[in-house]
Amino acid sequence: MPIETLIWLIPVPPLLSFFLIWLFANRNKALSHTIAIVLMAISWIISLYVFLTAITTEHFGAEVFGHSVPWLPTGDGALNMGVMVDPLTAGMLFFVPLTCLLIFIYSVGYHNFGGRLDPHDVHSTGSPAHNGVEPMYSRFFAFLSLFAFGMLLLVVADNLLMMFVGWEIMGLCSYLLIGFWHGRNYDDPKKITPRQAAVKAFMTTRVGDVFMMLGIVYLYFHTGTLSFREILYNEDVLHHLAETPSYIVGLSVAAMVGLLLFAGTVGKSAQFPLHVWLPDAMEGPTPVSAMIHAATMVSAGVYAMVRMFPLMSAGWHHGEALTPPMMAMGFIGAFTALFASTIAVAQRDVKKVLAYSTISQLGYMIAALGIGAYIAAAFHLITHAFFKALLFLGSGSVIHGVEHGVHHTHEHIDPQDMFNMGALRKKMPITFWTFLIGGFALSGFPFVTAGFWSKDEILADAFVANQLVFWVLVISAFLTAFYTMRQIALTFLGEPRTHSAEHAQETAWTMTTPLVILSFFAIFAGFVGVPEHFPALGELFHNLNVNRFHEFIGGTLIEHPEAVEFNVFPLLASIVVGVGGLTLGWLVYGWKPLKAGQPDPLAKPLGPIYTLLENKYYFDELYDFIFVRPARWISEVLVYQVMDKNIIDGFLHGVARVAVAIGIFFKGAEKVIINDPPDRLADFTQWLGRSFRVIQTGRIQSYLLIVMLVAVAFGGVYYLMLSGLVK
Amino acid sequence: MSISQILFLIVGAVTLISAVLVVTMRNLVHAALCLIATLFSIAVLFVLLDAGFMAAVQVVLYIGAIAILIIFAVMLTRRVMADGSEQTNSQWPLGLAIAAAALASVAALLNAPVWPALPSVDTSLSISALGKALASPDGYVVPFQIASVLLTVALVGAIAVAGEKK
Amino acid sequence: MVPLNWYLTLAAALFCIGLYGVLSRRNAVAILMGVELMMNAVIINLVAFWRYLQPTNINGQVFAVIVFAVAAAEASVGLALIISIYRRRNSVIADEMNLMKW
Amino acid sequence: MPDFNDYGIGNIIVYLWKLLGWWIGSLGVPEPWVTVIVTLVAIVSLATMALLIPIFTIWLERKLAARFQDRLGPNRAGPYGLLQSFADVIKLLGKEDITPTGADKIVYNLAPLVGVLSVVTLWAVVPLASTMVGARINVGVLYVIGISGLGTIAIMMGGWSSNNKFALLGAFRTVAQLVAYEVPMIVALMVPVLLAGSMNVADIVERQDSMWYLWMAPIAAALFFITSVAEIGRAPFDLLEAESEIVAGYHIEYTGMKFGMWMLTEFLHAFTIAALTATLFLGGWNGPFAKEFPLLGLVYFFIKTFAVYFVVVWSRSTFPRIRIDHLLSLNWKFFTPLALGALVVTSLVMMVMNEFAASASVMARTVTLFAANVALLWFVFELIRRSARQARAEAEGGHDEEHASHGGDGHHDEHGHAPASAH
Repeated sequence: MPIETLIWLIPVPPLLSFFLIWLFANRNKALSHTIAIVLMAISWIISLYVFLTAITTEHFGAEVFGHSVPWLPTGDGALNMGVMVDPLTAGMLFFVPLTCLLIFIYSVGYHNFGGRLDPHDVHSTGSPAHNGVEPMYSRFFAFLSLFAFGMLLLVVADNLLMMFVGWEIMGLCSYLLIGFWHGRNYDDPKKITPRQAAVKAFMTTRVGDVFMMLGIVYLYFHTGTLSFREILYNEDVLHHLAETPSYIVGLSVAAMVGLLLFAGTVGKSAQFPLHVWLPDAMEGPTPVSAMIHAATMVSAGVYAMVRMFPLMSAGWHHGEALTPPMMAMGFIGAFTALFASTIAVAQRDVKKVLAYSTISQLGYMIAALGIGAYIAAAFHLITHAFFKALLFLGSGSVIHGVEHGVHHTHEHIDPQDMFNMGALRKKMPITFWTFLIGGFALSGFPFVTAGFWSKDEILADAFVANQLVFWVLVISAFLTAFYTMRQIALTFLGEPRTHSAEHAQETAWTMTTPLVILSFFAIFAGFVGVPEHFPALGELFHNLNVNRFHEFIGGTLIEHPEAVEFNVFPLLASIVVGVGGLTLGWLVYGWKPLKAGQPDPLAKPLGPIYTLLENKYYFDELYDFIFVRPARWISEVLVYQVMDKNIIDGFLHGVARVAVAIGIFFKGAEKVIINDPPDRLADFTQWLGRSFRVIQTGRIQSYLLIVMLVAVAFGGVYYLMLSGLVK
Repeated sequence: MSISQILFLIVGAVTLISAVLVVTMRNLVHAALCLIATLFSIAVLFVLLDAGFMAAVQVVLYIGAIAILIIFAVMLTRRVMADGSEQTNSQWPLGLAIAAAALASVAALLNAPVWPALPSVDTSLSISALGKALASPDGYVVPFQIASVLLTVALVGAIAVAGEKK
Repeated sequence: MVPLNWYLTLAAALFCIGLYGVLSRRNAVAILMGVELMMNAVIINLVAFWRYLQPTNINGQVFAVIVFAVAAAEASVGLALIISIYRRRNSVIADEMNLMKW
Repeated sequence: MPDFNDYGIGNIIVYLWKLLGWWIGSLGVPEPWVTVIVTLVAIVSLATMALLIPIFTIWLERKLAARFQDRLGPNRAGPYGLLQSFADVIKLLGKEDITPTGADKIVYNLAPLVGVLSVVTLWAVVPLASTMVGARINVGVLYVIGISGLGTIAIMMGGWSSNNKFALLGAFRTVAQLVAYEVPMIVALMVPVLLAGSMNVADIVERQDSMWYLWMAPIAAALFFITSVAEIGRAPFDLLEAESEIVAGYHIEYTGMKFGMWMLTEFLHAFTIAALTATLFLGGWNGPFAKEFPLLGLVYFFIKTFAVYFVVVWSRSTFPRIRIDHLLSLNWKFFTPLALGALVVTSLVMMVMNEFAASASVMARTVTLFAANVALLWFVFELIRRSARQARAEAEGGHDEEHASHGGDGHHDEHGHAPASAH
């Protein structure tokens, strides 16, 4: 089969699986997950084959695999539907289906497949299972499959429109999956429920999507095409876009489009100020969190930016002043990285820490793109996908283990609160070690973890490009290492702080196997991107022909980016903050393990700042204050009471009174002028109907007779006209 | 007068006579049997027109299926309408007049000496041509499929309408 | 050689006979027989036109085949309706099926 | 005058025909009329041959049936009772020719004629030898199906016009059975048409010169044979004249030679379907040297036909009569899907072979098609076995005590085949 056909086939199996499960397998749990996993595996195998073909193709990048067919006719041309695999896509194809597949397998264990169905659960649809298998098991796999389809479609798309379609499918799926337990309610009314979280995620990302849509339309308006090849790899088009001024003074079209598209990414990848949805999205089941935060949705935002990088940087060359979209990306990204990592320091929920860490790491990637570090951003995207998927799945495993303890002891505690855990390393060794690997990768533990290499590369690039960004990123890297160690220490080390933690249990093999596989990649995925000029190791890996990542991904761009000069300072900074953050974290939390009921040791020294961080800088409240309440106030007071009741209603009442007066006047006239003639007409019609109703006999043959009579008469007249006898 | 003309006249006469019997016979079973005769002689006409396939289909479909259905229906509903009762409705003279007028006008139109001669071509391949036309995407595969769907729908509909209500 | 208008005249005659049957028979099954005659007249026309005007172009026969399908569908549904009416009203006389009137 | 040496001994019949044409022409008859007369002579002689066959087959069948039942059979009239049929004919001629009161006279008398006609005309397309074909109609197979439909009408006419409730019941049963069994028969017939690429029966025979279609399409052959037996209303499908239920079915009122015509129809039809099976699936006149000496082809053809006829008689005297609901569900739930499956499988295999192995030998094609047929059959039987097991499980779950006393499942089938008169 030609490779183009195979690329078309990549997104198909998950879609097929969605429909198969939806239509046929809804009642059979084993069949559902078999369909989903087998079809996902097919997709993965095809992707792997495409990836291997791509990396063994000479000069891949200048030549890409692609194929497209016309889709929507638009006047002169047509919008095409097509697929394309270039080095960047190939990189995505390496990790997206793999992580998806692992998450699918993980979900089998997560939803307690094989457990009995609690009869109580059958009637309370939409809540998490009390104990035993999830009642909406099949639905979950159907949604996950659709989600994977959206992502794969987005990855292989060769134009913005198709990418946007995949983007929106994922938006829908995130809504469906975050609100998967739509029936769940909490005792604490302030705690956000899955329903609300789903709506919040959907609405927040919608803000960004609208801007993105505007950007796409604007781009189409100026170029007449949405194909990546025709826009992004065409110097003339890029040059034209960079030179043409847009409606806003000082911005070129390229900058305008770039900013609009970036707004979409801000929503999807949860960048400041649209980050608020992501932590709440943790209300969904943990595999969904892993799906959203590692493999698919947030990666999609960054992927879109990486993909559109040539447009973002149109008119920019190394060492020159940054373009407005890049500037926006650099600062928003760096700020988000720092901002989110500070919040993560003070969170108690094991998943929320990871959520903020995700926001922070995405900020890293965005910042890297902003300063032009294209390859570093792509590299971090891939390594982050692996270790963040690992961490999420690990946290899911932890929660699952603790939940087991909760069921065992009948305690009423939150199984996600890290302060209720402790000493799980003994109970859940596989989870512990894999989580440790993931955590170290996230913190950038020097040399042996994937996270170190990608983070180091971003820092090295930032050091050259922009000192301010560099320092912000260094600080956030430090904080990252700190809160990661805090999390590990609180969760796995020390003594159990509750009975539930004491009775936690290692999870099923379906859950631990993906963890082990992912931790392999969390370590080794980094070696493909070791800089060539790195002392000792660079040489070593070069000789092993492993670190071809730069060369490969660099092939995506027309102008191959140069690797930055090796500089000891950022390397040292990266090692110091990584190891330093971990050490500090261990000193604070690991050295003297917390006892049950003891508050966070940071709370005292930081004082009000800790409260501020714990409440996420009051961003939800702020948005509530700035947007939600004014909107309510405007609609209640201004629009309803002032506008509606007084002005509009008053006006309408006035009109109505005038109309009534006129009406009374006309009523008299109407009787004579308007009423009587139609009455006569109606009488006439009635008479006519009564006279003619005799021909409606209800007998089919008499109708047919009339039809034939008329037909013969018409035929006769026509014949006479034709023969000229009648003019 | 050539053999084919004589054959045509014989077959045509049988066709028309039996057709007239179809619409005039009091006994409906006899009318139905006359209908079979008409249909059969029309099949012979198709043979004369070198359309062997149409002739075979005429026999299989009309005689083998539709005529038997009609005989069945006649036998099932025979009780209520004895042969002795009136077989024509009150408007039959008008119907006859219209049919005659239509025939007269069409015959008058047809009586012009402009008709093309019978082209002498080999029509033996017409079945495979027909098959290809019915099954190829450039041909009539869509109408053909729609016709099949129509038949299926008619089948289901007939069963639904005539089936006994439980 | 048989001229084309012989066939056409025959078909017209058959059609008109069928038409007379449809217009004047009381029994619904007899009406249906008249309809069959009319259908057959149409098919004769199609085949005759195919043979005389476009013998190399199979479209005439294709059309005739589709008319066959329609005829089969018509006959089955028509007879089913007659049987159904017979069951409900114990009548097959077309004149008595006159509920749909003023 | 045609030269005998151009034709040779193998083609003697063709020679005689040519000679006849020459002779009539020499009398001064114009050319087109010569064709007409010669054709008429051929038609009459073919029909006569067909009509004479039952005289022998009736004797044969009685003899065979007797042997199956451990009797001697006719043995008085002539050597081995060979003249028995003639005696029967004479008896029938001597009987009173009754037309019952209240019968529809025209239809009543026309019906046996139409019946005989519907069978005799089938012989028009059966190729007796390579040079002896009544009519090379390019829609021969459809012709066969259409003419069989006429037989249904003849039975309807006879049954209805007799003004006898048993006759009418027989006629109704006939229509239900014949119309139903026509469906799988037509579909099964499409398989040899597909293999030969022609609907012309003579062509189908010629394409079988290297391999019989029996081996290429065993399912279709079996289905065609079985449904044909049902079409002629022979045991085990003889519901239309089941003596124990409706006395004799549609021909209950017929006497004398009109009854003889119904008998003739039945026996000739049986022989005709044997001939058609032999033609379509057993290679017809094909055999060693049949091409060079067409007369030899005639011999082969009749050998094969009689072989099939033997199977017809065999099954008649072996199988018990099937119940009407079983008969119909067997048709609609087993034969029709199986025939469709065979058609689909055959066309798929043909497509694939033509696409990927266009140069495959006839042997290879045969082996592939045979294997595909066997696979289909296995699949269908597996399905049936499963549903049967399920049904049995349900039945046993329903009243296991009662069933256990019967001691096994074998009884169950026998009860299923009990005569319908029990109800």
